[in-house]
Amino acid sequence: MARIDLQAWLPILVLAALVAVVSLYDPGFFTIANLLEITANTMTLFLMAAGLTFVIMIGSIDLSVQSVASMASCILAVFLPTLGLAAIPLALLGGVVAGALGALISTRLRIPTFIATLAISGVVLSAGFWISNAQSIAITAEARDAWLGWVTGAFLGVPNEIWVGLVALAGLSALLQLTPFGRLIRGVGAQEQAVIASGVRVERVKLWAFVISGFMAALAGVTMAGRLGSGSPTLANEFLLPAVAAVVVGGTAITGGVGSIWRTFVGALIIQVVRIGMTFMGVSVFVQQIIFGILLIAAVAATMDRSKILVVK
Amino acid sequence: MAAQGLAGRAPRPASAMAQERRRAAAGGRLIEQWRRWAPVVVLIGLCLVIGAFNANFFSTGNLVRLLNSAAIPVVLCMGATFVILMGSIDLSVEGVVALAAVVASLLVANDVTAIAIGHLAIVPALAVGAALGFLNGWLHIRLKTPSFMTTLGMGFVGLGIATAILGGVTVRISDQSFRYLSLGRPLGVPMAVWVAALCVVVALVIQERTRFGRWVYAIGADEVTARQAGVPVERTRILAFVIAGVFAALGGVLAAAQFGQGHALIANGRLFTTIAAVIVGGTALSGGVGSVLNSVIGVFIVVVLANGMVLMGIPPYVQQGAQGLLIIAAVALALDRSKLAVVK
Amino acid sequence: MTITTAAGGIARRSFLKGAAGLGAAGVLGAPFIVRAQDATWTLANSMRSVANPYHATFAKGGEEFAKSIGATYEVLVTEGNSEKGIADIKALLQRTGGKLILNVDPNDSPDARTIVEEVQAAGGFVVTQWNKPDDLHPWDHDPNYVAHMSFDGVPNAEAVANALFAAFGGEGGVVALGGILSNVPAIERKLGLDNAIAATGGKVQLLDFQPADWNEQKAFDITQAWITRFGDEIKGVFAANDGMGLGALEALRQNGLAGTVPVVGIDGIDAAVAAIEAGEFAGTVAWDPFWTGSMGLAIPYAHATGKIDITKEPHEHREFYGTGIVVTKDNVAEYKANPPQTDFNDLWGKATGQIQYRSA
Amino acid sequence: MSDAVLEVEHVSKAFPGVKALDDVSFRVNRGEVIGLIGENGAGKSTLLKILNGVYQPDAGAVKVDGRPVRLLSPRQAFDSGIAMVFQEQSVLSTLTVAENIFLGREQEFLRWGLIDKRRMNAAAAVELKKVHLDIGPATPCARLTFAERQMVEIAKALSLDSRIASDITILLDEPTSVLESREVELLFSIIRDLKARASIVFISHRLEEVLAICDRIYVMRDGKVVAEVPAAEATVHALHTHMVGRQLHHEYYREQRQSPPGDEVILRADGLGKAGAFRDVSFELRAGEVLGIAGVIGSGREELARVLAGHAAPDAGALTVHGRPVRLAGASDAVANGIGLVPAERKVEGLVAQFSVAENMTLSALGRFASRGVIRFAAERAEAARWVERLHVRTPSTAAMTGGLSGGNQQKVVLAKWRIAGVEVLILDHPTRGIDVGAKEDVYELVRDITADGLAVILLGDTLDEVIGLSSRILVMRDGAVTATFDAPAGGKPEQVRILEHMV
Repeated sequence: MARIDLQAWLPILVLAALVAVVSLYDPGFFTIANLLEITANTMTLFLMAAGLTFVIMIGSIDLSVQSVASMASCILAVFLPTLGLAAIPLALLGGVVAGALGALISTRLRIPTFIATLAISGVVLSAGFWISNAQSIAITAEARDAWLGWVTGAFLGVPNEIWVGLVALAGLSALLQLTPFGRLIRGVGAQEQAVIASGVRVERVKLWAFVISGFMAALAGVTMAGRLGSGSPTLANEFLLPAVAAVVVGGTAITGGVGSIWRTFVGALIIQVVRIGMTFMGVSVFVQQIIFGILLIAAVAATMDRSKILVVK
Repeated sequence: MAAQGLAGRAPRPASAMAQERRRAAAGGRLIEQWRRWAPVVVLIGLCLVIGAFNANFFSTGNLVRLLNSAAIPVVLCMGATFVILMGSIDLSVEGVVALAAVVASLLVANDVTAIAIGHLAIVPALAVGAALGFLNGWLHIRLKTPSFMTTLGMGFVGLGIATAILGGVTVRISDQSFRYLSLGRPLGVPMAVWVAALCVVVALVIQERTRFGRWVYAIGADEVTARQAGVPVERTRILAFVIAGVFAALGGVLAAAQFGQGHALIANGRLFTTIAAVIVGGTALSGGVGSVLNSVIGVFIVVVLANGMVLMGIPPYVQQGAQGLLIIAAVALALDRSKLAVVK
Repeated sequence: MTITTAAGGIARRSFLKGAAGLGAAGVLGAPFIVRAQDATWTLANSMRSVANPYHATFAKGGEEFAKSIGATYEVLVTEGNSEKGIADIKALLQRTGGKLILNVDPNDSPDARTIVEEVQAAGGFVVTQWNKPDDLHPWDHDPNYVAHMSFDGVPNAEAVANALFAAFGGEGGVVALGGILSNVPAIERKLGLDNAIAATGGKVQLLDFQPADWNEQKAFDITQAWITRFGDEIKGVFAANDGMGLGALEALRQNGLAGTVPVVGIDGIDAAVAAIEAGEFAGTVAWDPFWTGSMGLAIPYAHATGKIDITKEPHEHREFYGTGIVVTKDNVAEYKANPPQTDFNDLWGKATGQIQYRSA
Repeated sequence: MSDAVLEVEHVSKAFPGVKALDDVSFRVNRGEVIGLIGENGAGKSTLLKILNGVYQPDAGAVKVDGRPVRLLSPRQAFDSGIAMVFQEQSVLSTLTVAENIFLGREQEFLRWGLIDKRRMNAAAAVELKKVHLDIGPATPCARLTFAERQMVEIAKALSLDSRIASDITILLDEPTSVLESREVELLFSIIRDLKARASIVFISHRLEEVLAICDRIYVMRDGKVVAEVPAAEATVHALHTHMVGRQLHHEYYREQRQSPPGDEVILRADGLGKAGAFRDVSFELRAGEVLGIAGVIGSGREELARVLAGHAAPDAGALTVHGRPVRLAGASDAVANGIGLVPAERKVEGLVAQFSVAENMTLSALGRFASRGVIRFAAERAEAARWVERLHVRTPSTAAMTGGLSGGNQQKVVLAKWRIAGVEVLILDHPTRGIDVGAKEDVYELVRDITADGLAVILLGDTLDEVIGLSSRILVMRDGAVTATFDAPAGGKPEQVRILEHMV
């Protein structure tokens, strides 16, 4: 396969360096318990970013993932008492519908996805408020243990969230590496006209990319609701930009074509280690945002594959 | 086999192809004409609907209030338009506005620092905007990183510095002459509206009458042709981000004057409304098409909608959805789709 | 500049030690890092962000108490993201090996349950502020869940609403700005307003209610629209917090109504108190965040050092309301003259009764 | 001092595998209109790119007014007095006429940093008068017709007149290809009265127009200047013979392997038409047949190819595949009906540079290489290996990145893609463009293999010689209409000259 050059390993090196820096400062950071803890905390961000990876890999963007996650948490919380386990697929269906809507508006009305998904996020936010009647809805402890154990519990000493994340990582990576759909995602991102000219229905590929993005955003919302024990129309606030950052910092090009799910897994961990690391290192609260901004630009500059991009807009 | 001499033949008859092409071009111009006016039509339509629901939408008082609510977004959109015209995007607007507001409020008479240099404070605030803008452009060019990510990072840096300078305290401005920038009402129209109008004029002059302005359109239309004609593409790109930074900083100064205080969250939520306004106004995200005037129309569409929804008593949580649907409708009408081979 | 050098750069101790790397910040920003003499316990306050005055004073209260006992003190911010808030707390528990006394204002009420469970598991002590699920009680998680401090949004909102009605003679229409619809304080304060309006027996009507999501820019724009819609029917403006109240006030000022149409807010930030003095605000409710910031650490510290045994304290010492001081133009001078003092040892001095639960 | 305004002396330029220019010299004197003609691939476009500063010569020099000049960018060429009027317009539609004329040269009109639009428009009006274009200098170029935009570009060239010391040479590249005869007359009258101000190099396929306007004509072939003919003595026929040189031997085009067309009609077109491009095109395409389409730019053959490949919709006429009428709404419909396009721009529409050879080859038949949703990589590798071997694709492995291969090998990957997809009709749009001479013969060999396997081919040849050599039947198109049809059986190939008569 393609020769492994530094470019491919960079995200992992960056993550290792960051963990080393924080651990140097505070050895307590580098314990199995803590590393598991941090990984578990990262999973909701990873689930949302994993879905977003497909969309960014075809050179598009999905700004509705944050509202979709919040809406999914509301659907779950509202229908869990009545429908029980069926509330989960219902919440995921909500994400699928939102994703499909974003894709159809973009392909049919030929509107850039930035604007189409920005508009959809408004519509989905309204839906979230309507479903939850504008308040956060608690999920009773029994309901949580009965149907959300796969989120809240642990297995073999590892928090279930990590298992959910690993399953998603494996599943989506297989989808990307092993299936025709995955290959077409890479193709559309690298050279869309050539894929169209080869007789492929590109609209369908884009539709599925956004459906996966919606599905994963909803899964992130359900996981979040499981962790916090409630759903709310603003549960996933401040999740959109970190999710996009996780994808790009992992090395997936914002302009499409290059990327993978494991890169996003590492990217999400990098974002989390940077944010939590700064708390660990007692970096003053006032400086954290400055460092986060600088590291974001540096990480993008480092992981970008410039060979392909002629004009960087 | 003697070939009959061709030289003697009369030039070819008027070919049908060229005539058909001419007719098609004329038809194209009609649609092109209509598309340019689509945003205005949407705005007028919106006003009529709201006016029908609530007559005093058209009262002079309300028109002045609409102008007042639109003042700061218009200033922010002037800068954002130049960047989008070149096919790039500036996500750092919230960071720059916050930092400029904080810097301005710390330098006029306030309750935190002893400094009080009055209106002079505007200059360092704009300088801060220019500096962040320059960093946006310079890093984007030097590191060849997409403007989406570069400006996103710079936005966080701006917010961070604003929070760091204040250490959580909110600066209350006591210099009433500085606050005249927002409270003053020459000829019955709030000062902020005059400032915004001045910004539109300045932006128009920049767009129409300066080399930079024409080069922005050239780069947005076809960067390769522009470069071959000798247009300094890198310098123009960086200057566009600097100008966007200065306008955003002026927006920050106006916000500080409006609320009589400066703090890091003053620009919360302005980013997506600014970009949505520029796009709804008819400026294409891919660059080359649109103008600062389109963006002014875009701002009024967004502001009138928000104002109208309150006037019509639309339930609170439906408003977000209504704004989303309007954005789709306005952009679908205004976008010139013929030449977009691939919509990303 | 590759990422690794940037990360390496951070390791330089000097850069970290300074609370803020920036010279300017050093001058103005209070460095929130207080190094420990009493190394056993780490004290920490967690809140939404340090960029708003209410939370800044809350953080300051905690810092002053930590200084008074020479304990390590740190500040955590959620930036509005529940996940980040919880992750930071877990990280701190990990770092301090459970020796953590936490005073937390959860980003959203569901977060409180997860935080309490984490602290209890690590053996630390936690006091929650404002937001928590109704079925979560300190006495069910003895001794780690020390107490829940809140302010009864309903009666305080009712009181300040009445101050508003009094300011315009008790007759006419009012408009109301709400916080983020799904936040507990927002729901409580709306309920308080509704009760006050009901109590006037129809003399006062609610013209319109719109959420402005605690954001003064939204408050400004909505108030402008109201002035168009209702014009002089508006006799008063009720805002669920001072930030939005000030936004509304500026909108009134643009239309020459500042001072004639009274405004009320909640939180008691300096700007609101100043507006009351200027006669433009009819009232606010001062929560004294300095008190909650320090008491939320003092009580669990007292238990941790054995001065008290929290498990034996009555329920009204485990879930209690703080005193919201309704500040109006009558008592504003007196309030400013002697701002609420906080005696770190008088643990429950300002507690006013146990928290009651109403069906929301 | 010789009054040579522009001289090219012993210029050579080579690209990997092909010698584009071989010791080319020519002169343009003041006030002269020089014709430059030659078949596609004769080196004309490379020469223009050197004069326009896009390429630099490997040897020899370009002189303006006798002084050698180094041209490193189009802007430097322009400032030295060499102005290019492109085939595909470099006028920016978002700017006005005046702004296009003075793009990048606005300093002259600055007053306190602002552009004095009045003065700029006035200056532009002066130039527009020179080309008799009665259009306001402030008109946005989006509203101009092709001919009007061309006049703006010429006006832009003339604007150098009073602004630089050296004389101006205007290079017109295929200026009349999309003009109406009335517009051609207008262009010629303008060129005639420009003689006082500038010298002109007129590059065109339309030989009778070259004869009508030029003073002297250079003929290029295979990267060399083969003849310099004063227009007065020249005839179209004489020019044709210079252009054509010896007919390449039959072996080059594998003529002996040209199979007679089968009897089953695969693809039929009846009265196909598209506004502004072509109309009333009808033909039948049989298995094993190569239908060549001859025509120059503006003949409509490129647009026809795109319609047949489903990339564009026709306005009139019908297409039938195996007797069934079909409507091609997109490339996917065409491929479904067994029609594949080998595009002129391989890197844009042909293949995905980042994909491996195997991934590109199976792109159009991905369904067949997956079972239960998972790609059968072994089967894919095997199929790719088979075609790499069969088409002699020089690649380190089927896993190698396609972007790294040479032009010829990339073309073979595209052909393999369509063979694997099992198409019955292959549209070859300039299949040998940008391919070195050696690899061209491989492509010709492949065309023979394809037809031998029973596929039908529609060929838009790069050169007329190639069309004649490969095709079994030739449609000649000019200005959107089919002007003639020639049978071209092996051994009975038509003369190039007879086709040229209907083509230009």
